[in-house]
This record gives sequence, structure tokens and C-alpha cells, in this order.
Amino acid sequence: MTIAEPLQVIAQDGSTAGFQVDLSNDALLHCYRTMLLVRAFDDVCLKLQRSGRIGFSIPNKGVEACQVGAASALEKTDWIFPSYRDFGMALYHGVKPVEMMHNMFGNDRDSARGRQMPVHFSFVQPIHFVSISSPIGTHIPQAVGAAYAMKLRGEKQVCLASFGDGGTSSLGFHSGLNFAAVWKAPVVFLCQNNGYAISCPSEEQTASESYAVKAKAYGMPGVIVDGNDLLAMRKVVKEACDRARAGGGPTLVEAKTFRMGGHSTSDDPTRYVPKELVESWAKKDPVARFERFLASRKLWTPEKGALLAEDCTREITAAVGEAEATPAPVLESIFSDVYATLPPHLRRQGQAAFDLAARVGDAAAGGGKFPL
Amino acid sequence: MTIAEPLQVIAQDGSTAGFQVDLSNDALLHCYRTMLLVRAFDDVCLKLQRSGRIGFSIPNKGVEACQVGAASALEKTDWIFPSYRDFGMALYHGVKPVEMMHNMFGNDRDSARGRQMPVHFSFVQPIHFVSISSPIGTHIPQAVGAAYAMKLRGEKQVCLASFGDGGTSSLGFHSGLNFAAVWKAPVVFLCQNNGYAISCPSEEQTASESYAVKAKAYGMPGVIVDGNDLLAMRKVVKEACDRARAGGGPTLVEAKTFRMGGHSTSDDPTRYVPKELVESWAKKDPVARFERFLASRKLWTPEKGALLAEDCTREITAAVGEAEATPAPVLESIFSDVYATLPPHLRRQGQAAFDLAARVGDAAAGGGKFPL
Amino acid sequence: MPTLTLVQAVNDALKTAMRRDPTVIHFGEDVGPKGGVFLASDGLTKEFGKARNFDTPLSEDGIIGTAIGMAMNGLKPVAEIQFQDFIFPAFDQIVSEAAKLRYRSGGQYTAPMVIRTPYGGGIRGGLYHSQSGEAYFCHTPGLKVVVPSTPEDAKGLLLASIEDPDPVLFLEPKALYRQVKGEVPEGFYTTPLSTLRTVRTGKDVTVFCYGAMVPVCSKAAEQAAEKGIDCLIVDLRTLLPLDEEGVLEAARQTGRVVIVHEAPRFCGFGAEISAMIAENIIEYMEAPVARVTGFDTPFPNTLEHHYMPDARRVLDAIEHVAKF
Amino acid sequence: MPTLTLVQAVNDALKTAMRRDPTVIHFGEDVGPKGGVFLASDGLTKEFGKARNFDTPLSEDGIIGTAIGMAMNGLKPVAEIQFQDFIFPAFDQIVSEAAKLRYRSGGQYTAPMVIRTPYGGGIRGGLYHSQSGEAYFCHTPGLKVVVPSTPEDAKGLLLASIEDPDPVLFLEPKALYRQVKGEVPEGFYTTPLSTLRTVRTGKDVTVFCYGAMVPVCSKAAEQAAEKGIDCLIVDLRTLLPLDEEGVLEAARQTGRVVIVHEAPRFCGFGAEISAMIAENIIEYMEAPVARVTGFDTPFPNTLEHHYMPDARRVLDAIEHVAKF
Ligand SMILES: Cc1ncc(C[n+]2csc(CCOP(=O)(O)OP(=O)(O)O)c2C)c(N)n1
Ligand SMILES: Cc1ncc(C[n+]2csc(CCOP(=O)(O)OP(=O)(O)O)c2C)c(N)n1
Ligand SMILES: [Mg+2]
Ligand SMILES: [Mg+2]
Repeated sequence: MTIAEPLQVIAQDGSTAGFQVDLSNDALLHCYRTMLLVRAFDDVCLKLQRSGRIGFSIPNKGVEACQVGAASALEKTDWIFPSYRDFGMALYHGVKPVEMMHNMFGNDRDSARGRQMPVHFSFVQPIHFVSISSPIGTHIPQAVGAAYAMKLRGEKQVCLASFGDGGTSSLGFHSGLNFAAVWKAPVVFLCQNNGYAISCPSEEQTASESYAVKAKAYGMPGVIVDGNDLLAMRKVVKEACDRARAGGGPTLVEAKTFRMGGHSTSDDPTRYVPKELVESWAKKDPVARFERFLASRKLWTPEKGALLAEDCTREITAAVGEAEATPAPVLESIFSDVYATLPPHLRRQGQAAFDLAARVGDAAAGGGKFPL
Repeated sequence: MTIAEPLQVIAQDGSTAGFQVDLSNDALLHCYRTMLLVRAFDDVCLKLQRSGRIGFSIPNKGVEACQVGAASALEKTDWIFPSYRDFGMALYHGVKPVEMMHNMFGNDRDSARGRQMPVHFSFVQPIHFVSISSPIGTHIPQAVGAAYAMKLRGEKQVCLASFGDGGTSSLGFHSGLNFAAVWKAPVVFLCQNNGYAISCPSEEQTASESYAVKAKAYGMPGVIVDGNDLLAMRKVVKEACDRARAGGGPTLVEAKTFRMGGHSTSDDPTRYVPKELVESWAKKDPVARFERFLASRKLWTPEKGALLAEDCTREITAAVGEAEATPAPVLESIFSDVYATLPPHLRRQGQAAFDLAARVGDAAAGGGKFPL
Repeated sequence: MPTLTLVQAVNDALKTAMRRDPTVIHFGEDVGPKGGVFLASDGLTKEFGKARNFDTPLSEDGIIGTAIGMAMNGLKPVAEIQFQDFIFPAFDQIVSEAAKLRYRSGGQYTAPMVIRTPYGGGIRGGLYHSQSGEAYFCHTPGLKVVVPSTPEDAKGLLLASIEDPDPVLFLEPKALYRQVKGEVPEGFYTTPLSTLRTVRTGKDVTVFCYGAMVPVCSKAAEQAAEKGIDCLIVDLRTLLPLDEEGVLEAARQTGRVVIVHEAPRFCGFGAEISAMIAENIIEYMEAPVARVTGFDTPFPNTLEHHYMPDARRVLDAIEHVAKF
Repeated sequence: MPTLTLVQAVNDALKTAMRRDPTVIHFGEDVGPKGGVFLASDGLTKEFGKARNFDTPLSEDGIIGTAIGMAMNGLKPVAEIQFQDFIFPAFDQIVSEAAKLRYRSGGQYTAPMVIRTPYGGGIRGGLYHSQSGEAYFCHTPGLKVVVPSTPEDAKGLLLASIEDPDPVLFLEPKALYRQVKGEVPEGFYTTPLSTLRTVRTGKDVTVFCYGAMVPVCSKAAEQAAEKGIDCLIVDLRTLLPLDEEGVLEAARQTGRVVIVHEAPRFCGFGAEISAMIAENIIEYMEAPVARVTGFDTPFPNTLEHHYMPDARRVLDAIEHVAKF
């Protein structure tokens, strides 16, 4: 069932030609606001990074519909195994921007207590948004294992495993999709094909005719969808979820989109992305397209949009204020969570580190007795 | 160009329905004799193992045509990256059985000097038959790298990478096929689908409709061929080689065959292979089929076949005599070939081992001064 | 108490765990109808069904990757890697993922799971069926590494590993699978991780060992006793987290130490024991700290009996440090 | 002589090698038009074309696997792994294949190749962009492991590694990429592998270090000198095969030893140095053999300056062993 032409629901002019929209107006506006929130998060983080207040961030301009459309197809009881670019999925499901901002600043209220780089989020509430890991593709078989547990218990949940075009070359892609298909595990594999893996264009990543066709190697359906079309994303992912919940096994979804910015704040895409390519994709901006769709339903005007965007920026800015004012993790955070309980050798190393810090009067080490 | 029905040239009755055979009678008989040699090698090794004279061997009954047909499509300047079941390819190209028998006994004339388990052969003459490694699939990207070197130098050679159905799940399969297709490297990937990976049947190995279809994931042609049909094997592998030599890139060939014995001499297949399955494949024996083909060309009679088989057994038995009489490697063989030159710490360790052996009068250590 | 071989004790532990806890599942290559290449999982599919004991495709990355996901989501996976030599395709999943999951998520996600795998030489397996890779894993914070040497410990430590909230690599000395037999309590019990076992008390030389080297060291100690050298033998059992206090205490008791393992010497586990001693109690040492180990070469086949430490080599080292 | 940063020296070495030997090729993720994430391969595609410097798909297994095949068949591949943290998907290819190929084929097939990869902390990279995995590789017979700490050595050692007939893991201290500058000879030269570099002579305490820890130890030694402690600093440069004689000689000179590395302590490289001393020259030691290392935890992000040994911690250890 590989579809050669990407599935599209919202035409570039915003019309949907008789498509049965299955979301309320409020829900549509929630999707829209989430995309604006992602954009605001991006903008603010870029400025923070440029001014040295945070070390790193990952731009999402261009891929917002992909994330939000996919997320909208999930239930709160489902699990997301995200890539580092997917925080829009968490925002959609109600994770507060400030929770993320704690991570961006690596402070003590970060769920990972400042151990991870920025954008490596982890949440268990209000949805399982599994701790992001830098090594590409490792989370793919993990999603399959979590889905196997769901299936064994007879739960009707699914796992969404999201990764990039580059991720399809990883080991985890191969083992994950293979195991999932053999086990008929309830997983949806979402390949966000944004044109590049850092600087590597798709034609140097694979010689296959598409990413979706790789599904054939594993005996599962593969679908191509317009990743800049929120409703098409939702439709395709929802169908895959439904099939998975019904015991029909996994699906590979390829979402065709484009990363409008650099790979990260450390990257200079002008070294490798042709200008014309960026320009051509600029015309397909997923947010503008969704705005035209909303306008066609009288849910949007430029003024309303601007107000909402301001509101989002305010929310993000407030999050920055709170996160930046939160202290760094204390020294103890280096030693905890390695094991469920602190083994003696780590207690000794922690104590020594604490003693030394205390002796040389190191404020960052946190006051008082070594707490573990 | 995936072919749903395995390509067949020799019908079960030995007829070839107008197929243009591109081998001389001598060459056909060489193919036949090689298959008998494989069978004799198998039989003799099984007896050696059962009587405790060697530790291990890998039966090939049922897959002889696969190996020999594929090998016959190669030139001496091509490289073979074999799996542990492929020694028929080496025999076809003129490696002497005694060279192999030295490995089976792990003696000092073994090319690996008794460091590897039996059936882990390595030859550079008369064809590159690359050192067999136990970890499954690792040789697949290696074949691609060697082929890249051929291509860079403008040579018209190819690499044949051979592996089993289980091997398609390995990491090396995924990275190897992907790199090969992107680079258009001159490689032929031969998947010998013999029904099982040790005890794991194909339906638990993959949910895909075939192994050949996995080629689609990499954007290369995939072909299915009857692996018990020597001429079909030759034809398909030769076409793939021709395409590779002409710059057309890699091909994945799936040869459908069946492993009539256990996985190895350590295995008891009755625990997991249904009897009826073995019986159904017994009727498709590749050697008998080739004999019927030869008979149809007046090249074979039962008497001729029996004489040739005896001759093969004699050759293998002679090899056993020579190999068994060859001494075990000397102690020095543990320490050499770790690096191009012996580093001081290995010299010290070797000297200590030698001194101790000498002190306790250990004959196996070999006489004289530690030679490195 | 029944008398079992080590591999039977492993099998017994798996059955015991799966009977008492329905979330325990066991999988790997050829562990289903075949029962595992060493028969460690013999009978599991029959008793617990295919959903709880099953064969996987040939991918160690897939085996460990899916095990991590199962562990995150409420199961207790016990994954078999057919030979420790074949664990390396899963190295990334083990070292980057299982070991770091709790840390990187601040405890929100964890990977309580067990990886069982036969390790070591002695079966004429050559380069790829004989390796002892414990040091690779012991250098990885977040993992636990356990190595039994008796049937009773094999069962008790495996059950403790399955109960443990952290990922455990359980290395089974394949040379001992059928070589050692012993009484094994029936039903459920655990042998606590991170505790040492005193195999033999002695006052002259302390020998640290684990896994298949334990019987080798015991034999060497008997021979040493004939020569008037009295050895204390310590079976480390859990290599990470190691009972460091116990190790230092045992080393201090004699002031003369021999460390024995099959793995190559350079950056092997023995180096850590030695370094620990040099760092903390060097002033108690009356002799060099000796290591008897595999050589710094790949594992050979025909000459494996020269490669693996035997009683002869261990005795030589015991005499060396005793007489120093 | 031009003054170059360490990463410029790497770039210069690559260009020098590729100019003199057409079989040298360089590849990895993003090493083409982008020039590598640290610009180590800047300009290579331009000068040598896409066939000799190119981007690969995102698979470290593929990168190293193909490199081995190229090396077998007459090329001299230099493969970049973008961060050492991402080398683990290729662990099997490195440890099972590259390291053992010569041995298992009796020298019929070999893998003369170089794996370049930035390692270590100092760039706020957290768990997965900061690790120092040298011990994993040093426990692997058949490999060579090289770590430069100056621009001159970076070029000389990289050229020597490319000339070497065995597989070499070349670990580049990313913290020093732009932090250190120095004069670098033009054109081709090699710095022999398995030789030590004396960074500073001294008679009281011997400090062993490598990579990014070398400047840290130098700073500590200056501070120690102010307190009247005279340190001998040895940059190990090649960790495997190590110049063991040279290490023992340097340790004996002072009888007091501090070993410094970023990697976790347990089963880290420092343990081997310590064990070597305890095994061979314990009677010359006048103090415990101290290790200053990363903690036995994953690598944190915000607090990396506490995790990584700094002059403060090294000085503390120097004083400890000096006063013992
Ligand atoms: C195993 C591994 N190798 C290399 C890297 C470095 N790296 C980080 S992101 C990236 C590209 C990923 O591309 P893609 O999967 O297309 O995702 P995108 O960033 O485009 O969303 C690379 C190579 C890594 N994180 N993990
Ligand atoms: C990485 C790895 N995992 C496991 C094994 C153990 N093993 C040896 S052969 C084999 C099955 C291989 O099956 P297949 O690829 O179908 O080849 P066949 O033996 O059928 O020719 C397994 C699992 C191994 N050698 N390497
Ligand atoms: Mg991408
Ligand atoms: Mg098979």
C-alpha cells in the first residue's frame, strides 16, 4: 500500500475539497497554537543561544505540522519515542514550556537534572515522552519492546517512534522495524524526511525510491504523506494507530518536509543547502498553510494570528525567566540516578568531590553536607 | 525487477527446455565434481567429528548447487566474502582440500595457524576467499569497501558477499546494502535462504514476502532463484556480476534452498525441523538434479557418478591423512600476527609462556628458543 | 536438595522466576524449541508459552533494544546473547542506552533487565566463541556485572539479578556449564549482588578470581598447600559494583595478591583490582601484585589450553609472590 | 613554521597524506561539503574530489565495515566518527573484525586503516558528546590507540598512524581543537607511535596523562612547583601498544605517581598503569599510586567542570602523594 504521491489534505490555498475534518474548532486552534508555540520556542532559544545564555538548540522551522499533526493522532496513554526535533509533540500533549526550558538551561528542575544537552527532554506526564538520547536510531527497537509489553498485556495502546531520514540508515531502524513486523507489535514508525541529515542530502543517504518503500523489506505497510500538511499527517498517523490497536501490526510513515533552518545552532547550512531549495520550500510553510485552512473556516485572521503568536512568545519568555532563575543542579546530581541506590564507590567519589569543593570554597557545588 | 517465482533452468527431470548452456562439457563436469567434493568433505568431516578427531564441522548437504553455481559465475580476479557454509566456492576455484583440512585440524599449516575454529577458512590463492569470521553479517559492508576500491581503481572486478537468511537481520546487511547502492559499488549480495538460521525458521526471521524484496529498501534489483539449480544460480549471479562490472551497481540475489542436515555437528535439527519438510526437500536434491541434467547430455551414468564420488572421497581422505599428521602450531603462533611486528609486551608474555612451558616440559609448546 | 550442573541451575532459576512473576520473559536466538544452544532454556516454551519464551531474528541490537523498551514499560526481560562474543552488535544499546537511561531521565525511565550470556574459553571455540569481555562492561557506569562459578550461586545470583532494579549483565562460564555440579536449593532464593564468596581461607597469599577461573585457582591452591603455601581464595561474583572494601580487606590479610582472569591482561579487570590495592593499601603489600591472565592476543583455538590460565600458571604466580 | 591549532594540524596532516599517497581516502558523516562538524576535513573535497573525501550514510557500522574492506583491498582509509560517543554501533566491526583480521587469517588479510574521532569533555556536550572511551579499545589486542595533545604531535602521529600497517584508533581531544596552538612543521613527517613525550622534567612526583589532560596537568605542575613540588609530566601519546618500559622508568624516577584521565575510573586506562607499577616496581613506590579521573557515572552536562579532572584536583593528588 505504498503511495507514490504524498497524501495531501490541505491544498496550498487552504482548501480541503470535501475532506471530513475530525477535529473540533477548539482542537484545530490547539493544533495551531502548538505550532506557534514551537516557533516561539525556536525563536527565543535561538536568541538565547546567540547571546550565550544557553549552549545549543535545535530549530524546527518548517516541520511543525509534521510533529503536531502526528501528535494529535495519539491518546494520552500512548507512548512517544521522539527524536530531538520532536518537542512539538510534547507541547501538543500539554507539557509546559517551562519544563522544557529547565532542560535548555540544564538547571536543577530539569527532569534530567542538567545531565543532558539542551533539547534532550524526558517526560512521563501528561504523556510518556521518552527520554531523548543523542545516538541516532537506538530508540526505535526500544519503542518496539515497549509496544510488545502493551500487546502482551492486551492493552490497546501504541508507541510512536519518530526519527529522521538519516535515522533510516541506523542499526536501530533495521532491527526495530524487523522485530516489530515479526511480532506484529503496535508501533507507528514516523520518518520525518526533512531533506537532510545534518549536511547529508537524501540521495547520499539512500538509493531507494523513497523512505516509505523500505517498509517492504519488513513486510509492513509504508505510506508517504505531505509533512507540511497537519491534517494529512493526522489522518495517516491515525490510520496507522488504528491498525496497530486492532492487532494489525506496525506501519512506516514517511512525512515529506523540509528543515528551513540549520541542523542546530552550531550549524551553517549555507555550506551545503542550495538557496533555491530553501526558497522553494519557504512557499510551502506549514503554519501559513494551516492559517489559510483556518481562515477558510473563519477561525483565523492576521490579527488573531499575531495576537496568538505574541501570547506564545510571552509564555516562552516567562518560562525563560523562571528557568534562568532556577539554580544549577547540586554536586550530588552527578552521582545520583546512576543506580537505583548509590553504591559505596560512588558514595566515596561523591564525598571526595564534595570535600574538595568545600575546601576550595566552590559555590557551584551546593552548600551543606554531601547529601547522599 | 523482483521475480516472484524463483528462476529455474533445470527442471526436476533434468531437462533445460532450450536454455543456452554457456559451459563446456568439461566445465559442467568440474561443477559436478565440485559438488561431489563438497559432499565427500561433509561426510568425512562428520565422521571425524563423531569420532572426536576434529571438534566441529558445518554440513552442506542440499546447498551444493547454490555455492558451486554462484562460484562458477566469478572470475579468479573477483573476491569472495563467504559465510562459513561456502567452502564449495573455494573448491570450485581450485583451493586444495588439504588446505582446508589443515584448518579442520587447526594445525600449523592451517592458514590461520589453528587460531580459528574449523570451517573458518582463509585463502588468497587461486582466488580471494576472504577469511571467514563467525560474527554474522560483518563481512557484508567489508565486501562493499573492497568493491569501492575496485571501482576507484577502475578495475572490472566484483565482490560476492554471501550470507544466510538469518544474515539479513544483521547490522552488516543493512549498512552494507545501503552503502553499496549509494556508491553503486560492484557487489553481488547472495542470500542463501536455506529455511533456517540455526533453529529459527524464516517466518520468525522476517515478515517480508521474500528476502529478495528487501532489495527495494536500498534501491537495487532483487532476484529470486532456485538455489538447487546450479545453472539458474550461475545465470542469475552472472547477470548480476555483468551489471556490476558495467557500473550498474549491486544486486541482491535470494537463492531458495534447504539445509538438509543440522546447522552444525553440534546441532540436533529434529528438535525444530518438521520431518515432512526435510522429506519434501529431499526430492529436490541439487546433485541428483544436476546428474539428471548431465545424463540428458550423455555426460553421466550411475557408474560414472559412483567412480567420481569415490575419487572425491579418496582425495578428501588423503587430505585427512596429511592434515592429521601435521603437527599442532607452536606456542609462538599465539603471539604472532596480532600486529605486523611483535610489540614488546607480547614478546614478554610470549617469553614467559615459553619459559613456563619449557620448565614444566610441555611438548606442545614446541622446542627451542622462543622464536619471536 | 537436588544436585544440578551449572547450566541446569540457570534453567532452574529461569523457571523459578517465570513461575513467580508473570512479567518475566525470556528471549534470544534459538532459545525457543531448540532450548538454547546450551539448553539453558530447555522446556521454557513448553511451560510458559511462546509469548514468554521465544526466538528472535538474528540481531543482538534488536534483542537488547527491544528488551530495554520492555523493561521501560513494566516487563522484566531476560535476554540471552548466544555467545558473549556476539554481544558487540548490541554494545551501543547496552553502553549508551541501558546503562544511561536512569541517569539521563532523572529516574523517570529505567531499564531493569538481565542479559544472560555464556562467556569464556574451554570449548575449543577459537576467536569468536571463547571471549571474556567483562572489562568492556565494567568500565560502564550504570551497569551491573555478575559472574557465578557454582550452580548454587548461578541460581541465586540470577534470581537476584532478575529482581534488581538496574540492568545486569550475567556472564555464565560456559566451561563450567556441565563441568561443575552441586546442590541447589529448590524454589526461590537470592544470593545478594555485590558480595564476595570466600572459597578457601588462607594466610599466605590472597587469590582473586571469578567464573571458570575459580576451580582452576582452587586446584592451584591445593598444589600450593602441598608446598606449604596457604591461599585465601576469593570469588568476586559481582564485578560491578564490586565490594571494594571486601577486596581490600582480603588483600590486606595476606599482603600478597594474585589476580586471575581469562581475558587479556591489558586494561583487563585485574588491573582495577591491582590499582585499587596500589591506591589504598600499598603499604600493606609485601610483594608485587601479580596477574595471571589470558595473553594480549585474540583467543586462539588449538592452543587454547596455553592461552587460558591453568593451575600450573596460577601456582607459578602464587609461588612468585609467596617467595618474594 | 606555521602556527596551527590542533584541528588545523589534523587538517594539514590529512592533506599531506592525501597529496603524497593516492590510496589515502577520507570519509564519514558530514566530512564533505560541510568539512566535518569541527572542520577537520575543510577543503578536502575541493582539493581531492568527491571520490577521495565524502559523506556517508548515517551508519558507523557501515563506515568502519567498508573501511575494513577498502583496507583489505589496497586503499588507506581514514574514517571519521563524528563523536567518539557514536562509535559504539561500529564496536563489533572494530573489535571483532579490524582488530582480529590479521590474526585470524595468518596475515593473509590485514586492515591498515585509521579511525579518527573527537573524544572527551569540555564543550558542554553532556552524556553523548563528551565521552572518553579509550579503555574499551585498549583492552582489544590488534588495535593501536593514539591520543595527541599538541598540534605538532597531532600531525606527526596522524601521519604515522596512516603509515602504520595495523588499524589505529586516533582519538582527538576536542577540548583542545582550538584551545592549543603551536608550531607545526610543513610537509610530511611522522612522530613514531609507542613513544612517550616528556612534557616537563621533575624529581618529586611523576604524572602520567594524555590528550586534553596534558595542559591540565601542566597547570597543576606549575602550581605544585610554587609549593615546592617538582613534577615529571609524561604525555603517553600512544596508549596501545604502550611504551611500558618508558612508563616504568618514569615512575621509578620519583617513586610517586599520579595518573590522570577524563574517563571513568573503574577499569579505566589508569588502572593498567597502576597495575603495571604494582606488578613490576612496587618496591620503588614511596606512596600510593593515585588516580585522578572522571567519576564512575555517565558524563553530566551542566556540572562537567566538576566531572572532568581540573588542575585543582590534580594538584590535590600531587600533594597527597608528595607528602605521603
Ligand atoms: C549514531 C549517531 N551517529 C551520528 C550522530 C550525529 N548526528 C546527530 S543528528 C545527525 C543527523 C540526523 O539526521 P536525520 O535522522 O535526518 O534527522 P534530522 O536532524 O534531519 O531531523 C547526526 C549524523 C548521532 N547523533 N548518532
Ligand atoms: C552476530 C552473531 N550472532 C549470533 C551468532 C550465532 N549463529 C551462528 S550461525 C547462526 C545462524 C545463521 O543463520 P543463516 O544466516 O540463515 O545462515 P545458515 O547457517 O543457515 O547458512 C547464528 C545465530 C553469530 N555467529 N553471530
Ligand atoms: Mg533529516
Ligand atoms: Mg539459513
